[in-house]
Amino acid sequence: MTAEATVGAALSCRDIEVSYGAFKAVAGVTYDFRPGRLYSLIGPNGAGKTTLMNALSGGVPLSRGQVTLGGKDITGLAPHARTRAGLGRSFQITQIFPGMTVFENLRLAAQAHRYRLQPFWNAVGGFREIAREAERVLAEVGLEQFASVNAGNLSHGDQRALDVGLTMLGDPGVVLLDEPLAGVGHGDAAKAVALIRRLAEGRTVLLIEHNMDVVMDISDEIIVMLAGKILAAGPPEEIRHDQRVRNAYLGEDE
Amino acid sequence: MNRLRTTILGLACATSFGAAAMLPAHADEPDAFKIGAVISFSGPYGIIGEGMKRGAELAIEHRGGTVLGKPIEVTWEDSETKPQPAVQKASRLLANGAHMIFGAVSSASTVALQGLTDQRKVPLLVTISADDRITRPNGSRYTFRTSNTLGMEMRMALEFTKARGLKKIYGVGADYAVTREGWDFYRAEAEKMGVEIVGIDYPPLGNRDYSVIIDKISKTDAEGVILVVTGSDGVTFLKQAGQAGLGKDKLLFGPVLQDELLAAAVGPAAIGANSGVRYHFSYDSPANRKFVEAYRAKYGEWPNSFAGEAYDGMSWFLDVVDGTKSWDKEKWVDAFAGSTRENSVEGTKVMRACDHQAMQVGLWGVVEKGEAPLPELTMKITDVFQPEALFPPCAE
Amino acid sequence: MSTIVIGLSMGLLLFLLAAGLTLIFGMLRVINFAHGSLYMLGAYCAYQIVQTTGSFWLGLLVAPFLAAAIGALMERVALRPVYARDHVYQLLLTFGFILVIDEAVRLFWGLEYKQIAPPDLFSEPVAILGSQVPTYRLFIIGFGALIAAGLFFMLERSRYGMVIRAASGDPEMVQTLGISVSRIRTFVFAFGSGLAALGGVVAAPLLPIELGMGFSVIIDCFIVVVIGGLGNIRGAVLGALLIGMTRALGYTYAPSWVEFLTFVLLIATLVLRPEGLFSRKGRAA
Amino acid sequence: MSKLQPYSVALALIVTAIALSPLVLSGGNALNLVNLILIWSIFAIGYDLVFGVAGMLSFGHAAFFGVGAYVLTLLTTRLGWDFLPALGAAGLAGGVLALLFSFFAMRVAGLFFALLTLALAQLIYILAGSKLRDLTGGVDGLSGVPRPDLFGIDFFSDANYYYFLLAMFVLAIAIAGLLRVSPFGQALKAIKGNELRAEQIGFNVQRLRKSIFFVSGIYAGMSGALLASLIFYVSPQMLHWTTSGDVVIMVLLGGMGTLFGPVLGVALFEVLREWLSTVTSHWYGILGLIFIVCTIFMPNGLAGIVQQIWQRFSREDRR
Repeated sequence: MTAEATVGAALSCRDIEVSYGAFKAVAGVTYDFRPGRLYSLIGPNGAGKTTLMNALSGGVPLSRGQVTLGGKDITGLAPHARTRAGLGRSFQITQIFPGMTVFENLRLAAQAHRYRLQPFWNAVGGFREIAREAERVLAEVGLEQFASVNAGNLSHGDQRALDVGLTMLGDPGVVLLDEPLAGVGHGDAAKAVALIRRLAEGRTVLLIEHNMDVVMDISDEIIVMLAGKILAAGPPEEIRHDQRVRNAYLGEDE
Repeated sequence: MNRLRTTILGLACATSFGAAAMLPAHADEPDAFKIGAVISFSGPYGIIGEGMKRGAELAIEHRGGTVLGKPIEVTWEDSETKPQPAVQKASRLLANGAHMIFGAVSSASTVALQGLTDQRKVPLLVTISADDRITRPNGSRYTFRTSNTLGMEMRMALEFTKARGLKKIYGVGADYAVTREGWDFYRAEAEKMGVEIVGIDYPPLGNRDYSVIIDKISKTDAEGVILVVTGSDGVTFLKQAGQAGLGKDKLLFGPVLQDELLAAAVGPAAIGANSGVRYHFSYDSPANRKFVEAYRAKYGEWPNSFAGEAYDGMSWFLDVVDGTKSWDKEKWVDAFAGSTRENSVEGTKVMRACDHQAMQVGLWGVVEKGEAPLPELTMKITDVFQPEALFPPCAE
Repeated sequence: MSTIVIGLSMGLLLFLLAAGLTLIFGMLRVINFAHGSLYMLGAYCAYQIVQTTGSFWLGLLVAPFLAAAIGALMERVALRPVYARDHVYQLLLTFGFILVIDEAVRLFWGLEYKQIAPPDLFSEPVAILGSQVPTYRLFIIGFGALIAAGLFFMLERSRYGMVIRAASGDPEMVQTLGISVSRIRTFVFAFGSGLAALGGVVAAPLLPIELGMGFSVIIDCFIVVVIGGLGNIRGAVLGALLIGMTRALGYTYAPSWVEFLTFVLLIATLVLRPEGLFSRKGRAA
Repeated sequence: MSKLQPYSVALALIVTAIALSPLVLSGGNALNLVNLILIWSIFAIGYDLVFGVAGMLSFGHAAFFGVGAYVLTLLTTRLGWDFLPALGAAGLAGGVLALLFSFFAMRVAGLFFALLTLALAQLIYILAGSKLRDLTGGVDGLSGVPRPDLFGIDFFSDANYYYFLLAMFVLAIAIAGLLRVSPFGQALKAIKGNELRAEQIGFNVQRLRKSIFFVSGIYAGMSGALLASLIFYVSPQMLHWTTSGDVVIMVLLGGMGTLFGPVLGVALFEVLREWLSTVTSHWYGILGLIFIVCTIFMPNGLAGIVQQIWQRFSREDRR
């Protein structure tokens, strides 16, 4: 891979490092995520998957390296600025606004995305455009019937859906999903996967997932991380037969 | 809307308008002489409030509880030793028809009250706050003070320095506008008399540790240490000075450093401290003897300076009001402005017309061990300075 | 030289005042504004004991236990129902305590100033390097160091101290280990209140015992606790000494700037190292 | 709460009854008390924007309150400004000082934020009491604070001044009410609910907090100026941390996070302080007991109680 970001990469990182004192959680990762493709990030616990995602989303400061989004250097940007630049993110633990209704949750995301200076001269109901956007995503994630229900009272699955909805609402070009299927029972797994597919249409997606069947099924490319570095990357078929990956998972020495 | 909610709405409106019926009748000739007293019963000066109340009540009792033929009604309000509540409560008393305001204690509260009483044109009787600004030449028309001023007490300290022939003085003053001005005056006058000022320190108000300053002073050859500090700061200094033995070879004195109350707070270390005294029960005058006897009979203890000054000021003012035979406050003010009190508890007091400050003698004493029935630590009056030496002519 | 001795005595007295708060604030995350009132209560109790028994030492021993009992009562009755809620509710409760304790003291002892003389053993000053140092100050230095060492070993080295620190770090975990966290909390609050009273007794011979004395102490205690680091006895000692020395030097050279200086120190610490200048690892609340 | 909660109609009515009571209860007593309640309510409403809506426990609002009072006093008595421009400047001074505080204080959170704001305010208290003596009159403060002189009305009479304060109070409640339901207010509520997610969906959390702190500083500065002009006096006591403590107590007693709650809290606090001190000289301790009882048994303050009563009354039509 060339040193500069490949032209047209949706999101790319150059030699990024995240270290806590001497321990390097992410020890030099360079990778380009090309637009419209769905990447899965897999690897044993402690491989640095979530730290990498946090580094990309701005949640964690980089010790070294550079992150560019659509050719724009976002290494120094705070998370809220990265979201406005088109990088959506949802978390391993569902993060929603419990004290407000589902509709109000989505309207908040629309409001955050649309206005640089939050309007204070009129009641929020008076701003039709953010209400329309919220209604659009409400349908997309299939929560119409819960519109005026308090988000805190939703089932776990619906809360996950709302979480994804909040991420989608900013219409991000690149979406980072941290274990979207965590805690989702087998029954709803199919529904959740369908939701991810719908979210991924026309967008670049990077998700962390432990469920190998789902990973093999929906991923365009799989990236395997071990001890803070990329061990291997490629289409699902290639990764399935890659000896290094089997060793990493089954624990023989390299 | 359903039936229940309308009843609640109706209820809320009814309470706010139903009360309209209670309009009190407004009398023209007042049926009582109302005194609004705003003094501190809580906070640091809480102890002063009690003394003032007893003195004032005794003054009212001694005139049969009436003035201008009408009964006297006193409302006691707690100023919490803070200007804000003092003014809030005074404006309430004025709204309820107070004919005069008696108070406050701390100079800050009194200055605040002046703003209100001047605006409302109601007399303010001050019998304890000592800040000179309260009675400035042609200052506040409605304020009268019958007690000492800080300026007068600084002059007493000067007279004491001269009387004892002290040549080297170290000064300690609270970092506070009034005390700094007092010190500047003392320093200028003392240096004119050939006194050498060895050093000066301004610790913050409410300071809790004077050991560094005490140590500094003990290393100088100062003969006297003048302490221009307020109540509890003076106590803290004297206690800590006692433990360092500062008082053994240096004379500790101050304009308003000690009285029976503060000496009790210092303990044995207070003995030998010299101070100006605002009022003392041992002062030999017929009016004072009568007052002290009545006070001890009623309360079973010696009157402190707050009680004495309150008694003196209140009786003087009420006598003046009675003399005018009128309910017109302006007449009271004019009558009081030029009046002389022959039989005050401290001999003769003359109310100066130009600044409404009562010229009076200045008492000075030293703390010593008292035999029963005197308190354990009591002030012995050693000097009585004449008003002429203590009050500069009004033109100043 | 004498400035150092005075700085030491100021520092260790400050430590004695703040030790209780370091415990309560550090371990229970409660900003205890009533700490000053407990300090005052200790002084008044000691006065009463000295008045009736004539012995300063008895006052020094008994007053802290009285305050500890009152602290335990306050914690059990008022603080316990409020722990689950936002910490501002605990803070407001302590405001209520201030008013109640002040009123109780006013009712019981009235408005006059009270006073305790230092024990006869320490009534005469002693000459050290050319200055008359009150022996009571030396007692404060010794006694303060003793208490600091005792607290340090109790908290940092003893088994019970470990349990207390664990309970402050992760109450749920300690509860699951079968240790009653609520009893620990009552003990810590009572112990903190006792220390506040102890500070009151030790400071009493230096100051007039009056109703407002508690108020002037609260801010100083917060400064020591913040600079020293939450619940960190070693930090509290070093913090108190730092402030004691700053004040001693301040009073020597620029007395009117002393208070200003102390606050600048507090603000700098809060902004640069909220977890305290002397705490080992980052333990911001 | 985008749509108006039914019970807040009751709250609004109680507040209106309090605010309009001097019109019906004649005699200075009610007037004097209500003037105080109106002023402290403006301070409490402004404070609740930070405390209740944005969830930040600030312990330094006394600084903005006191500085506002000093700015009005100095501008009018020494520079001869008219009252209204000086009042505006007082509010602005409070806001700018609040912004300055927020740059320092928002580097930390929770208890440390409270302590840092406390320390910053105490710094200003000490300066006002000593170093800035010739500006602030030191510990004795400044008297002779004027009142407005508009259209020839003599505002020195408390009755007329009541109308001026009522107007300011209505303005304060209207603006606060609007802010709370506006997108700006919703964003703040989101930050209080889940700061991590709010930052992540694109809200600039720090800037939003600083701006509400600025608004709250304006409220504090103006209410400080109004109090100084009500009592013709300003002193460092208004900058003291106990004033910050008072406003926290008032908002908590009334019901934090609600528009009308703080006003009830102010009314309860002032009536208690005024009435209790005439009834018994031990009012101090009783006030303390009441705080303790209210804090334990009334977590949502008076507003919470009104809500419970309302729900019990209108049980049958609850959705």
